[in-house]
Amino acid sequence: MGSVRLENVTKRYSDVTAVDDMNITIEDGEFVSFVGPSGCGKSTTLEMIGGLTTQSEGSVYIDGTDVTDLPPKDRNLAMVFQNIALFPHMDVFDNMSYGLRIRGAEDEAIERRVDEAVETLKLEGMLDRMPSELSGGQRQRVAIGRAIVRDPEVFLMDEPLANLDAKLRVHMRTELQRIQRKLGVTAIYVTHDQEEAMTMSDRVAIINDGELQQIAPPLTCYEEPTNVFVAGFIGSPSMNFLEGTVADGRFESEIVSLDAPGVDASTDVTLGIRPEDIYPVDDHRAPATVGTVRADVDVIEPIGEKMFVYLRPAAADSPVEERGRTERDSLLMSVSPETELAEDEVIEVTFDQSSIHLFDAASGNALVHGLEREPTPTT
Amino acid sequence: MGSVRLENVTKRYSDVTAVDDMNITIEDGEFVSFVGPSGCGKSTTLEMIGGLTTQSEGSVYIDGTDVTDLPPKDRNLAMVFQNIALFPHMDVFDNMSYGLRIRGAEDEAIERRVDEAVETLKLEGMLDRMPSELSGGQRQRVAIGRAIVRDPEVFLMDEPLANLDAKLRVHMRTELQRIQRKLGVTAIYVTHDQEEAMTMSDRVAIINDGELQQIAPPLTCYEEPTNVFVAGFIGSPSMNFLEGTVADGRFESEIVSLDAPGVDASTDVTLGIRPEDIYPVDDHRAPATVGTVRADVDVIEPIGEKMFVYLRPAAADSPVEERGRTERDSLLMSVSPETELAEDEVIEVTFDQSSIHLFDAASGNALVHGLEREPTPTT
Amino acid sequence: MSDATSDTESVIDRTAHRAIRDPDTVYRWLTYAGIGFFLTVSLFPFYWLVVLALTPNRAIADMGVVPKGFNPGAFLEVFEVVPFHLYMLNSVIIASLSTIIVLTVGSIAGYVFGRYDFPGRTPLLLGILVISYFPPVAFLIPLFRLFTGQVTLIGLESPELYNTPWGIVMPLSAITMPLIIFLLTTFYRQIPDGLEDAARIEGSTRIGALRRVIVPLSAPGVATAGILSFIIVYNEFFFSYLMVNGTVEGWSPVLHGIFAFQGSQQVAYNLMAAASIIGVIPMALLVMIAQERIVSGLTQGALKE
Amino acid sequence: YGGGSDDALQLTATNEWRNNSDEITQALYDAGLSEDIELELISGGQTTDEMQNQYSQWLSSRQEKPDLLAFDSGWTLPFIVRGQLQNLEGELPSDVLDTVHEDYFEQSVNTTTDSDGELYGVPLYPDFPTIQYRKDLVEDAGYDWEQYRTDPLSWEQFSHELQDVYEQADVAYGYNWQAASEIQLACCVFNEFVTSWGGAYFGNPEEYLYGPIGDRPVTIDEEPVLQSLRMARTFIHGTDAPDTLDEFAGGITSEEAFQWGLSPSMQPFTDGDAVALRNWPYSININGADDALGEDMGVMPMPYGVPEGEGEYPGTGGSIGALGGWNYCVNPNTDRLDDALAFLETLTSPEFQRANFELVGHIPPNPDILKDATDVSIMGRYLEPLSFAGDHTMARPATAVWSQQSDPVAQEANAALMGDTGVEDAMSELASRLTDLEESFES
Amino acid sequence: MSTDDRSATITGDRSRYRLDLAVLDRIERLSDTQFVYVMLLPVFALLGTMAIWPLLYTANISLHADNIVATNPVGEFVGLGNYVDILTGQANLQRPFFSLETPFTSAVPVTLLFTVGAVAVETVFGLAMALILNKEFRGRRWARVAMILPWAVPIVIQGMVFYLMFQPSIGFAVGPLNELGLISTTPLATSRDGLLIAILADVWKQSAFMALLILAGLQSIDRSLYDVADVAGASKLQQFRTITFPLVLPALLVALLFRTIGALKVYGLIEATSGCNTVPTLSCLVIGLWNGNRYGSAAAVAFIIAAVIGVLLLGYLAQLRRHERGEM
Ligand SMILES: Nc1ncnc2c1ncn2[C@@H]1O[C@H](COP(=O)(O)OP(=O)(O)OP(=O)(O)O)[C@@H](O)[C@H]1O
Ligand SMILES: Nc1ncnc2c1ncn2[C@@H]1O[C@H](COP(=O)(O)OP(=O)(O)OP(=O)(O)O)[C@@H](O)[C@H]1O
Ligand SMILES: [Mg+2]
Ligand SMILES: [Mg+2]
Repeated sequence: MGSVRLENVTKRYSDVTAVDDMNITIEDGEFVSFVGPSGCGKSTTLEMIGGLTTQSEGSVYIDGTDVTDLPPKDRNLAMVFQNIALFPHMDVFDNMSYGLRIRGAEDEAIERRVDEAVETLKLEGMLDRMPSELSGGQRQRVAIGRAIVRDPEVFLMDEPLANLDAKLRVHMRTELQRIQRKLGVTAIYVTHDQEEAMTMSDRVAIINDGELQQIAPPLTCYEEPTNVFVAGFIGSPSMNFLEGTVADGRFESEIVSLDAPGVDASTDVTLGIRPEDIYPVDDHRAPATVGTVRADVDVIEPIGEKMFVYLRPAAADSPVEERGRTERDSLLMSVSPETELAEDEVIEVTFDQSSIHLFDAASGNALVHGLEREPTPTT
Repeated sequence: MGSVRLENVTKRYSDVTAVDDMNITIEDGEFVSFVGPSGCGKSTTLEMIGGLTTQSEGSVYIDGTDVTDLPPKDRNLAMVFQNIALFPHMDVFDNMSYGLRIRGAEDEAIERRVDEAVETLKLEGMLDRMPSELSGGQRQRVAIGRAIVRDPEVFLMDEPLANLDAKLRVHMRTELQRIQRKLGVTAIYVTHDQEEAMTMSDRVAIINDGELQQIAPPLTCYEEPTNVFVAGFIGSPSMNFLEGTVADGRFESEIVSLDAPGVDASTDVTLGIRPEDIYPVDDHRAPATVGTVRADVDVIEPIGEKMFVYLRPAAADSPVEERGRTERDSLLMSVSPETELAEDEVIEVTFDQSSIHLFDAASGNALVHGLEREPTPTT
Repeated sequence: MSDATSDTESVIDRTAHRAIRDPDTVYRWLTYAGIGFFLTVSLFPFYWLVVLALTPNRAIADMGVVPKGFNPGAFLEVFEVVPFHLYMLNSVIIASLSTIIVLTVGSIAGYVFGRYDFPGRTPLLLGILVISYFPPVAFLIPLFRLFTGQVTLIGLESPELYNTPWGIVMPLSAITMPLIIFLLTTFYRQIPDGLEDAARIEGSTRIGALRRVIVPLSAPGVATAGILSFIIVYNEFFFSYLMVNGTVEGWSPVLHGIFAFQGSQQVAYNLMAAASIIGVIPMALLVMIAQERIVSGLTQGALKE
Repeated sequence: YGGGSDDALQLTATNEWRNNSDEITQALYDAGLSEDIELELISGGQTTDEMQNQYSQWLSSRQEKPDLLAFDSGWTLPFIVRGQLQNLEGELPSDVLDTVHEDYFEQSVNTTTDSDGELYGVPLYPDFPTIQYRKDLVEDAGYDWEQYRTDPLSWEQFSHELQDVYEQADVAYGYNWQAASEIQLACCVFNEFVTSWGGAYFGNPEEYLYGPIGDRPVTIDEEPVLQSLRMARTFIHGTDAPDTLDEFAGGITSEEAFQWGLSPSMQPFTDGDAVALRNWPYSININGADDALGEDMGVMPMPYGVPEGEGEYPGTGGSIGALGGWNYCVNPNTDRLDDALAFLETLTSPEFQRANFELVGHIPPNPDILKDATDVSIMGRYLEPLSFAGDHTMARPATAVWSQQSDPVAQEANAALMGDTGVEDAMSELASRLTDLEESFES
Repeated sequence: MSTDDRSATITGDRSRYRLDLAVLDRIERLSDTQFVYVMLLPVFALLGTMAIWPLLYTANISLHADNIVATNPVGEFVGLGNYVDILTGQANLQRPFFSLETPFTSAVPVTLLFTVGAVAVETVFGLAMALILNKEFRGRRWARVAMILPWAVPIVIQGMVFYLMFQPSIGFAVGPLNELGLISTTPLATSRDGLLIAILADVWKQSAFMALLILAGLQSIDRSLYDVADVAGASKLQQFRTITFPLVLPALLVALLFRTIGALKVYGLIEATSGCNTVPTLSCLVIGLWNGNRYGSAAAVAFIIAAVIGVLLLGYLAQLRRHERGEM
């Protein structure tokens, strides 16, 4: 009943192309997250699905029908707006029940559904407050409430949890998922929080500059990003990238060289490795690794359950001190907080072989994810 | 020059006490984050420091002076508002340069500082857009820009990064810290994102229900929470709690019993253990552990670099199946994604001895953090 | 003596000092001064009306600022000489009808002009504005013929609206319309898009969103527009004068009632003044009620970006 | 909805009538109007201008109601010319027609007949000003103006005696009249000055008063006119100012007269604060009332500039009061013609005229009836001067173009009086403006 | 809102929903442009019959000669003759249309002086009043009523009040003001003073109109913007300049626009105080001609007034457009 399809959808503002030739098919009942950098076109895409903005080109299908000419009210969607957009002249109850009242629901049904939502959203006792008397997070929850009291075919949610604290967020995540499952509605969810995208979604759509980069289940995006952008965008802290070349099954860069069997490209490539896939060479927990980088420990940042280590790699041929520190040529390693390290110590680290990604440097597209385990032994 | 002190500050709205007898001293140049559940009074506290809301009781001191009667403009603060509040009739440049222009800065200086901020905020090319032509995240960045172009004594930031994606967030964090250090200003930062609070702050203030719970350096809050609330609030996913009693140096609960030497209470207590401090008994990476819980694997949630395992512990005396699943009596364990587990498998887990927290069940206050290593060997 | 001087000096000094240190005090005093000034200016002529009303007509000469004589009976005489209350009732009905029409039609137009950009928007808006350029008499001849059934449109004789409220209501609605449309256009323009979007997603039609969200949110504008059109119609001279025959039964408005005290040679100034004071009462009530709406329409800080 | 009950005869009425509608209606019935004819009195408008507009709307849109219209004698004629009124010849019984044509004040009847002398309306009452004065003050100063009740004195004598009285008395104002730039000045006050000095707006009034437009002389810049203005200026500015006459006494009229209409000029007199006042009969009723001046007020005809018969044109010179008044005309679209005619017939009855005089002070249009009305309170005291004044009136030149001409007349006369422009300049300017208007509306 | 109200709204709404379902649905499916034009239908219907058709009719009359003697006051077709006559000064008007020699007694200068004088003062007063009324103080409700009330006074009365005040034998105002040398002893008979009094009377009444419109504009400004400005260090004056003023400007411009138009058309007030002979505004000419049954000339002057207003407002509109564009 609620599949959503975008076909060649483009949205141009006078001088900006906010959404560029977007093609996405979302199955009925699926939960899809949109992620991407600020300003990449997530909200715009949502608005086009909702019928609030008319696409410049292309068509939107809901449940197989072209809805381009259908007004929002007939698309049977519920939406949580990024800017919250509570009706300032209505109290919380009226805000939440607006859609139901418009559709002429029975008083009793309205009361019941609002009560349910209030419980879910932990908004007890606020029903007769005006929006101006709420805290930021409370407003956002009311905005969510306005959407979930209804029984639409599609949920569109634009950063619905941006103002909530971790605990409430986790709670709301489960609740939203529960509601979505219970109602069996399709959900499109915009978030800047990857953890949210990862834990909640059936699939994640990564958008950049108005273009869809990848749409795939969360782990696939994490483990097999289609291109450098996705690889760098998904995962926090971000993947480390090393520029280099591949020739004769061997990857060579300024700071590391390693065997890359089975990679038949012989051009410039970018090697990607996530912080948690880098290990000190002596870490007994490390899996099969490859390559060695000698590096200077720059900054150590303990954040509770793990510890970030910023490394300044020494090029094979230049002393550590001489090299400037830029993003590209520093390495971030994530280790367990027990690891014993000191700032300015010089250590050697190595990469988890199965977690190395190689990308075509020119196009940015992925070449391989995980190097094959070859007879060549690791250092 | 920019210390901030709240003395017995209370704010009451007609029917709500938003802030309740708050006492905080923030040193000059310090970076303090306010965290706490939605609606706990963070924004209200900030507004009182800024002079936008008058406290019902108590005094606010900035730089040692009582500023209760001082209007905001004379407090020399910059503030990022949670509701963003851009001037709708000014373009981005005018919005950002507002404070400088008001204070009669030179055109040239204005240009320079705005340019700097634009670069920091990655807002290139948007200077002449109107707020209505920006995406949510872009608006938020402009709001930050409006604050950072100035050179105040105190920065007040209310969820300034709520709408930004992970990468930009990380970038902005570093930038905000850099700016704060460079200018040497005091910063008070409201966030719902613990990682942000943890990585950025010199100290974190945890607020609940208008009351200050703890103010301490991040790791202290994480490792030595003063009470159950802080313990549960800090850390994501949240700490597991088990209700039990301590008697004769032994902790007893429905699902586990373990030695707790050196704990001299003999009352009802709550045991707290973080998900990452629970290990399968056979994990070779585990540190010194204590106690064993037999549990059913309920749900496995892989999220990239780690994996959450929801466990349904079997009480020592009842079969797993019979027990309902509530928050309190389920356990969440966080393990590395390589751990081999299957849903519905029954496993045994054990707790990292040094990471067990005990709280007084009645008051919620912490009793001990980490059990002493006693001759009693672990299982 | 010199002591006193230095005293005053220091008082002035201190005041000046305080003023510089605490400009808020200055603003407050400025505000009070302003309130005083404007209240005096606004109310003095009303006081003068009271003075006139209380002075017996015969004694209205060389008037100072106090009544010459005390004749509160004028306020009753007003109703004895003519059925002034009925004229007022006519006026209120006519003004209410016009206000309803103007607000309904004008809201829709203001909404459309304020929130949509469409081909022809500017020319149309200008076209509507041009209507207000013309003195009322420019409309009078054709409208009079129309309302007296002398114009046939597509074979149908126009309805006789002369001596009915519609004879005044219709033209005045049209003439008030440009102002109201312009006013509401600016107000509707200021309402954030997001709210309308939210309402439409929730299932409102565009009209529904207009009625339930946009109109209430532009409450200050709409209330102002309402007051304006009501007062304009209530006070209008030309059509109110010429589209009815002056009888109470012929829906003549209060204007005719006031004129009843103005003979061709002798003017009952006292009764006119009394009638004016009485005639303004509905306005005062309206302003009071409507300005409440202005204030309550928006709880503070309501409009969020 | 609509204009009240359909079966009533609807007529516009003056305020005086509408304020006393029951009595007037009863008087009409008493005078023979069938009681089957129900009367509905409505307002035609408050100022005479407004009534004029209202009527032209009604009549040009062929409204059936009102059945009868009260017309200002000053602008009945244009409606007759445009054919918008019911011709009464052959409609009214001939004895009624005869009475009107023969017995009524002639000038009044002239305002409601066309160029062929056919009657289009029945005069309701004529209106002509007189001088009201403080008899007590005049006597205290040693004069007797009672003797001029039917034998007016000259402006010159009047000015000297009044100045004397004014100086001796403790009053703020001397002689009050209306010099504001309004129709009042054009139709009446200035007209009176001019005519009493033997001048005229358009040459011989007997010939040219009502046309032919464009085919008559404009004589407003002739010497008598200039003299009359100089005299009026002397009244206000005194003899030392330019364009004044030395043989007159000056400074007897306040400069305030420049913005005086009827009411403001009368107020001080009513309050006993002025020696004399030029005003219409309605004010006699007010000022002669016991709570005002009562018996202390005297009334005499307007003074003259040149003696009667010595004017430049026939009918000019001597004591002259401008003629105003109201006529009742029939809406030609009425479906109640017979009832309307019955009403008009009743208007001509002596009983009704007397009643009307008594009730609201409307002067009987039939001089005979006026003369017999001595028993009427207040007004009854002043019948002699009123009758005399009624016989010495000058109508305004109420042609179709008059409404265009009255503004320039008022403006230029006012300017000349105030001294903005010299008397001669003002009048030659006026003459050229009037000529232009005459020419552009030549019939 | 009580629960009762709430349920009433719902049921009411539901029945209406069904009734108008078809129409609303049709409307909802229109494209934006179509929708807009459908929505404008009622306005066009009303303005079409009540304003545009009459104007065309009158425009036609303006092309015909005056005819003051016939039953039909509209004479033969003369094309633009009436306009030419009026603009070249050949028409016989009550006062010259445009003459710089006698600025106080010729229509265009008098009207412009009145407009500029009155509107300028009204704008300043209106803004000040609105700012004051937007503040919180005890008795604000009553102050508002009091300040807005003058606008509710019928013009006849407004005229009467000022007429009587400046009538030396009646009111008190002339003596003192004359001694100060501000006005002559007979101000209502003097064109310059009459104009001044008319401006004064207009300011008294119409400042409230300005205030009301501006006040409504002030009320809809988002309060949190002031918080931002407060923190940014803006003084009250700066806040006014950078936030309040630009944000009420649209409302203020609308008020200014309509006051300007209103002032350019002033008639009743003049008639009720000094009279059209003393202060001959443009509308006085129209009414004078109309009263004289000179329909053709009256209509022509009316259209010339409209043209004058149009020309004067071009500048204003350019300003408005600039502002709007800035806002988009
Ligand atoms: N004007 C008001 N009237 C009544 N209650 C208010 C008002 N403003 C805030 N509150 C209440 O005060 C409490 C604290 O609000 P505050 O905005 O400080 O919360 P917060 O900590 O910033 O929350 P969040 O993270 O959701 O923004 C909330 O419960 C809120 O509902
Ligand atoms: N009305 C408009 N006029 C011009 N450009 C616009 C307009 N609305 C949006 N844009 C631009 O279109 C792009 C996409 O905007 P959109 O709101 O979809 O971003 P987003 O992905 O939701 O970003 P965020 O995460 O910051 O909310 C942005 O660069 C924005 O600046
Ligand atoms: Mg967005
Ligand atoms: Mg907050």
